[in-house]
Amino acid sequence: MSSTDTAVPTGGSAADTAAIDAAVSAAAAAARDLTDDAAVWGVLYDHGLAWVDFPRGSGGLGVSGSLRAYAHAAVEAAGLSQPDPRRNTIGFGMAAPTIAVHGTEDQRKLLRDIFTLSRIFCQLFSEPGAGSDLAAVATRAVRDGDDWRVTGQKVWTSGAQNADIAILVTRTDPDVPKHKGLTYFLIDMKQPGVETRGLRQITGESEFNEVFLDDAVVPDSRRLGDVGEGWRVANTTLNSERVSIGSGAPREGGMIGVVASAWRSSTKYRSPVLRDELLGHWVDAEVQRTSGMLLNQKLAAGRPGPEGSGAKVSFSRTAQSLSDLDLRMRGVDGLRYDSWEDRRPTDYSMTGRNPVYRYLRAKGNSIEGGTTEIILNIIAEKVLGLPGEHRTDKDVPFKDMPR
Amino acid sequence: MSSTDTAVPTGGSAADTAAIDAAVSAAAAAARDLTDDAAVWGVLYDHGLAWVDFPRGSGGLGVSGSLRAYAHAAVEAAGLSQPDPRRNTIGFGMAAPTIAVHGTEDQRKLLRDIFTLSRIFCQLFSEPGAGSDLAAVATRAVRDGDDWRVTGQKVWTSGAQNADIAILVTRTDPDVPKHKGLTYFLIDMKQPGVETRGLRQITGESEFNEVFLDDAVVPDSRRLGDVGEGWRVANTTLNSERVSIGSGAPREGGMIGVVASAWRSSTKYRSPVLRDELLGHWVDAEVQRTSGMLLNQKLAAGRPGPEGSGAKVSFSRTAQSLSDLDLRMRGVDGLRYDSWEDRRPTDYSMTGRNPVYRYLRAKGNSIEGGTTEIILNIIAEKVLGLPGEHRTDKDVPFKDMPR
Amino acid sequence: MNDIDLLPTDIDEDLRTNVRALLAARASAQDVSRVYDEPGFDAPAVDAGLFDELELAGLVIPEADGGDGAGLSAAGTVASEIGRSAAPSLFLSSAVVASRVVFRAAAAERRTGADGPAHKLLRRLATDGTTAALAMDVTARKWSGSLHVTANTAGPSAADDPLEPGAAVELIGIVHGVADAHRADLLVVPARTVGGALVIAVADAADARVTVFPSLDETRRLSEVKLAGIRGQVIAVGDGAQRALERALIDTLAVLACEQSGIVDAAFDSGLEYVKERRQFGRTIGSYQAIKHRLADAWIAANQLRAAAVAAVRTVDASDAGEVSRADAAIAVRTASAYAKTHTSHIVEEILQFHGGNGMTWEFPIHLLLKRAKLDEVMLGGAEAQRDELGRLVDL
Amino acid sequence: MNDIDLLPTDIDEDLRTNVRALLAARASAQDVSRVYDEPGFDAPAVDAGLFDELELAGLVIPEADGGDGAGLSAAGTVASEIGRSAAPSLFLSSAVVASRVVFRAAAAERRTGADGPAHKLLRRLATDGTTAALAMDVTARKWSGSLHVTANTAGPSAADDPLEPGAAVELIGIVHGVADAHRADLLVVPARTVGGALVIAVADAADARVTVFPSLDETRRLSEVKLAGIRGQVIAVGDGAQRALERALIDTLAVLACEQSGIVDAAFDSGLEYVKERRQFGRTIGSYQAIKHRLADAWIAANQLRAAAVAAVRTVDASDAGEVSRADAAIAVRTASAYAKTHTSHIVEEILQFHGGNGMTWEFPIHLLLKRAKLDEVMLGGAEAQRDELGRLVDL
Repeated sequence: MSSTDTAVPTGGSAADTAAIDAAVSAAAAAARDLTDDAAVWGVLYDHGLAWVDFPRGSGGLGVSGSLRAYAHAAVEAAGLSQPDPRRNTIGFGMAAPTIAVHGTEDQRKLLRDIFTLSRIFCQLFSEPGAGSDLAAVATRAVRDGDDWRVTGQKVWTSGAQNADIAILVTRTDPDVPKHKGLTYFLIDMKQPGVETRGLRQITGESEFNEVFLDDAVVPDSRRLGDVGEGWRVANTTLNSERVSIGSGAPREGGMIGVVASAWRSSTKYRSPVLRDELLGHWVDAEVQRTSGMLLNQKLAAGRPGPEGSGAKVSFSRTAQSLSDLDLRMRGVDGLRYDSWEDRRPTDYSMTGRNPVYRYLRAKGNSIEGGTTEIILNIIAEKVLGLPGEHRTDKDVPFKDMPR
Repeated sequence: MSSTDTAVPTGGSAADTAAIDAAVSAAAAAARDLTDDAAVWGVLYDHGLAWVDFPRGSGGLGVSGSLRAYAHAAVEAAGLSQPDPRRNTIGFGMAAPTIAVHGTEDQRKLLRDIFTLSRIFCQLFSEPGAGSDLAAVATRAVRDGDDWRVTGQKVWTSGAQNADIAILVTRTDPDVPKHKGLTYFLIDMKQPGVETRGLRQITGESEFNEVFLDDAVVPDSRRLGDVGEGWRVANTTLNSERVSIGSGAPREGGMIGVVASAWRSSTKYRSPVLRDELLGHWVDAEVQRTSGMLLNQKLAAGRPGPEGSGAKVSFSRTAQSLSDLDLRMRGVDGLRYDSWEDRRPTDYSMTGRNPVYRYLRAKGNSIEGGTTEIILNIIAEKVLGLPGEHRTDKDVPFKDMPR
Repeated sequence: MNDIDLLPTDIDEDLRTNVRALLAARASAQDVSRVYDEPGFDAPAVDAGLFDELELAGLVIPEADGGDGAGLSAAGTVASEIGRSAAPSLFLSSAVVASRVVFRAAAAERRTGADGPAHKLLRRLATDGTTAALAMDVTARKWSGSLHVTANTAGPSAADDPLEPGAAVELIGIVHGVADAHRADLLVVPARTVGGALVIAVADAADARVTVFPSLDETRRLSEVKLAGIRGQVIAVGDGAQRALERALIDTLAVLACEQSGIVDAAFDSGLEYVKERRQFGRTIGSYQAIKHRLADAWIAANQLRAAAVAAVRTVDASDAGEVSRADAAIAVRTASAYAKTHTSHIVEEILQFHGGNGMTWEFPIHLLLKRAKLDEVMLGGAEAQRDELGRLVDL
Repeated sequence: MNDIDLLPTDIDEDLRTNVRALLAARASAQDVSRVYDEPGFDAPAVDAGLFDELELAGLVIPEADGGDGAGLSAAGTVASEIGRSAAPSLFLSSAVVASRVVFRAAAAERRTGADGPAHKLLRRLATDGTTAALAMDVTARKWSGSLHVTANTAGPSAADDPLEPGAAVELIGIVHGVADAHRADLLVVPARTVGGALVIAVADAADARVTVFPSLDETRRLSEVKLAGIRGQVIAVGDGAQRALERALIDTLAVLACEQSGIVDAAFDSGLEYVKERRQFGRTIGSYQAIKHRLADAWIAANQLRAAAVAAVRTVDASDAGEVSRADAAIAVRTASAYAKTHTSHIVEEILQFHGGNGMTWEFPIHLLLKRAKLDEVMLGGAEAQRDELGRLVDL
């Protein structure tokens, strides 16, 4: 997506940073009298400072993605408000990069709404029968004049109850092999055919949703990419990696910090063996942090490596091991819970609540966002060049596949 | 192989034990004046007391294999000498059961030689290109009148330098798929076409051999089973399980005993963490022993289960973990070796010599006699009923397979 | 040790069949889930079946005291079935833990020839439907003697020590994390006198303030138990009390290992079934070799745990019958327990992972097994604690 | 900590290229195997190349003392290449371990403004081809002060304490398991005086009785070193000696982690190549998912170890430059070392297993890496020892 024409593997040319500096000056001038944050964000978008690597006119300046951190700092230095991406995670992280690549001119107007937080997005990808194997989605979309009618069930949708629009993968042709019959849409969540139900988790609460689509309507103008091109579009979504800003987590960030603090504050259940176990996890967490630092430095130097693909595997293992130790090392206090009541949390933290919650919630870390098994497969095949798994599902019409 | 016609799953009928008792009495009478052990063993064989479950005339009485222990004890009680199977391990454990099932009348005469230790056997199965995948053997046997001419290379042959006869798997037809072109022979090791070389291991010594066959001769009368039936015959060999006698190993038998004794005798490098590690292995070893006890009891009760198939996996893991700890826990003394000289040991023990030897030798435990990976596959497929691995090598002519 | 018979007896098999049928009918995943959703609900049909219909209250209590005299082996069979369904039952807390404490206390009485209060209590537990819970921190590795309950001689007596079995005492203190106290009739209370002597007393649970708090496994609810000077009766004193409790905790760990084995078997069976049906990328996930190997590993551990758990209960019974030493029994139990505490949660976690996102949902029963597995892991000390105790027994 | 630059510099890359080319030519598996077969053979071409041709003796020695002043980071680069081929070299023992002890001792001198014996020795090590070995048990976690060498003031002096740097002493004692003593020119000897003070002295190795014994890794041979009252010169005393040795051992662990990272990378590369070629059951064994997942895990660990090892040497250099604290450096080193000692042998063992029977043969080079990996694991204390030291640093 970068429009820089230099082959030098660096973070961006001097011309690029100059372009950013100029845009920031112009935006600061334009926003001088604005008091409403959203209005300021609109100005930033209009000056190409939303995602600087996006094309001009789509919230960007067409410079290298590695300059996002530079731009973010420049806008901040100019005293301008910036939106918190965590308030529209799917919008920023998944919808925007996909729309920027595959969207029509009309669809690209949504980018401004995403950036200014005026339209919140959620994701309708996974289904009960399509977990790791996303291409197995069975939710049907059928053409109906200028519209499509969508029927099916989606799962693991966070924020569905508060979302305005969803990115949606559907099956439009069951007579061709499964990767070929998919189509990608941007569907309005606030309509009668869309029902959202909490999906209760082993923690007792409903952090995610099931979404039932029953003859829900999406206009053909909200189709992203061609009919039958849904798999390719979805891969743009899944491959969108948010550019990390800053130099990574601090030492003892995350679960290790919680457990180390607990250990320091109580001597009740200490033993040399548990201490050694804790220190083993401390080492793992610190080595992961160091690896992330190296990766960031490589990225900043324009030399990204494949090493990042292992980070999630290590993260989930360490989070699971630590939360397990945390529960075990506290005696009865490690067993206390707050409530098993089915609730819809407005926000949550993997390191929050209590040891039981953290232990149970961490079990999902090796599943959500790509199971450990899938990631190890990807590393083995894409990075190490080992043969792919034997597959029989690539050439059979979807409707004829055993499910 | 049992000729008992009862369906009751017990250790054998009263008629069977009576048959054994009668045979022992007769053998004791016949052996009364014999002073030579081998002559006594011949008498035992002739009275069906070699392997009581073999057919009459082949060293057995056609009773249940679970009565081997009973027969062994009865012969011992009668004061008669019995051969040590460890002096002809391949003969007793692999050749004899295979010859008993597949041998011609003439070939079955070898059973007496095996039992009386007058012919020592070795095994020529594995090849450099056929490890876990035995059916991939490439050693060619070509018909030459009443003989066959054998050319190829075999590996991992223990005792080849002292053996008289080898059980041998060869390829006689490369134009058919690999499992179908194999033929099984009993080949004379003492001939010019057979050259035995020590195969040096990471311990420095040559515990095993490579055997080079260069136009070696084997008469067609020493073919075991039909031409092309070698895979089926070899499976009889591989499935031969020696009936275990007695109630299993004592507590702290094997590697755990060596390491626990070392721990008790020196306080130099103890720490709570290493102690916990050692105790973890102690628990594993004891649980394996208990499982073996249960398996023996089931076997004795005529109710064998599949649980034994996991024993070797656990054994090798524990042996490897313990020998590793043993090396680490002794400081410099754990690093001392005796000699890296290439030697041909006359006998050896996995628990012998020193920690370095045991550490290195134990690495082979998860490879020899079926790798851990192969055993886990077998458990998953044969015991748990999970699908087999995708294979492309079953229907292609051997000569056309990539190797 | 070599002579312990590990094969199931016909009586074991019958018992297993009966308990399994009962729990299949009354402790389905839906039944068990209700316990989490309704803090006041304890699935009473389960214990009505186990105690009233199958009459298992006296399973481990000698016939002379009105029980079945079936020994710990039979209790292990029941516990493994309870583990399979993570059933909410007082069986472990009352018919094993509390009953074995009283049994061991009664055995001390027997040695002195007395048919004292422990024997009488044992008969009540075996015959009249009375249930009991041990007022001890469920995660405590041992009764250290530094517990939180003080026993005073009741009434205005001057001398606190020595107390005799049968003596009336006043019990004062708080114990955190007592299992199943909220629905037991009696509390068996380890305590020390002001003078420092150790006693085991029994008290009416109704006299105590028992406050349930939400915890990891609601099928075995935990409480704070507050004893505000309530009346109790001493059933064991001094070294006898100490030894009775020590041995009863060994007994408990043995039965707990059987429960853990049942949890593993149920998780494994459901996991195996799931991977044979669930398809991804056109294949059942059970056809993927990485999954196959991990299931094979789980199968190996499940088999070994089953053998070790049976060996533990059988060896305790053999020790009670004078056939092997107490040390042999303790070694078998600590071994099985350390193994169970190392592998049970791990295997359930593996099976949960194979369920993918489904494993994280309330709907799939695997989470009920996970919670029970983790509670069992920390009960009476974790794997490390068991190995430490084992080390003392085998001179390592 | 966040500001340590972990990217390779051009100088690093050049150094790596040169060392790799040299070792490819002179430390093939056959070359290295000869060391096992010929107890008197130490593959001298390797060190001729590293010391005489590439002039690496003074790599970590300051320019002011005649060295390159390249810092520990450069030594890590060399060590990782040496690890890749399990090359028999004095580099670690002399150019890192001994040199860093003397460097740290010299730094203590510098603080007092003296250009004393440590500085002079440092210059010899950097410039005149002299090599040295540290007379310490290679498996010792730290210099506890309870070592086996006693230093007496030489000659008929009455007072043993205090000794000054430069003083002549008599060294008496035996040290078991000294690395590379048999081919070093000098011995750097930590010792205590009869009065109990700690000193570091240097002595001619030729004066000592050095007896090589066969051991796990013949590419870094171990000896008993017997000092029968030989003459030595003190280079550091008291707290300065203690601190110099402590810091030098931290330095060594950092470089050792780089060596371990090199071992892992070489094992991984050869394993990956093997599984792509070796076929069983009609497929390459690298197509089996269980193998794929285990290789992916090894790859993750190899990457992390590489990052941690570089962070360790770079953080020590940053600490020497006053940019971060000594505690930060020690934390980075203990972390990398604990990680290296946990994973290196394990990964090599995995790769050996993937080689099947071939991995057990003398012919395949994987055994050379296994032996070096295991030696490195126990050098200066195992993983547990590193974690214990780390715990003190991070208040756990």
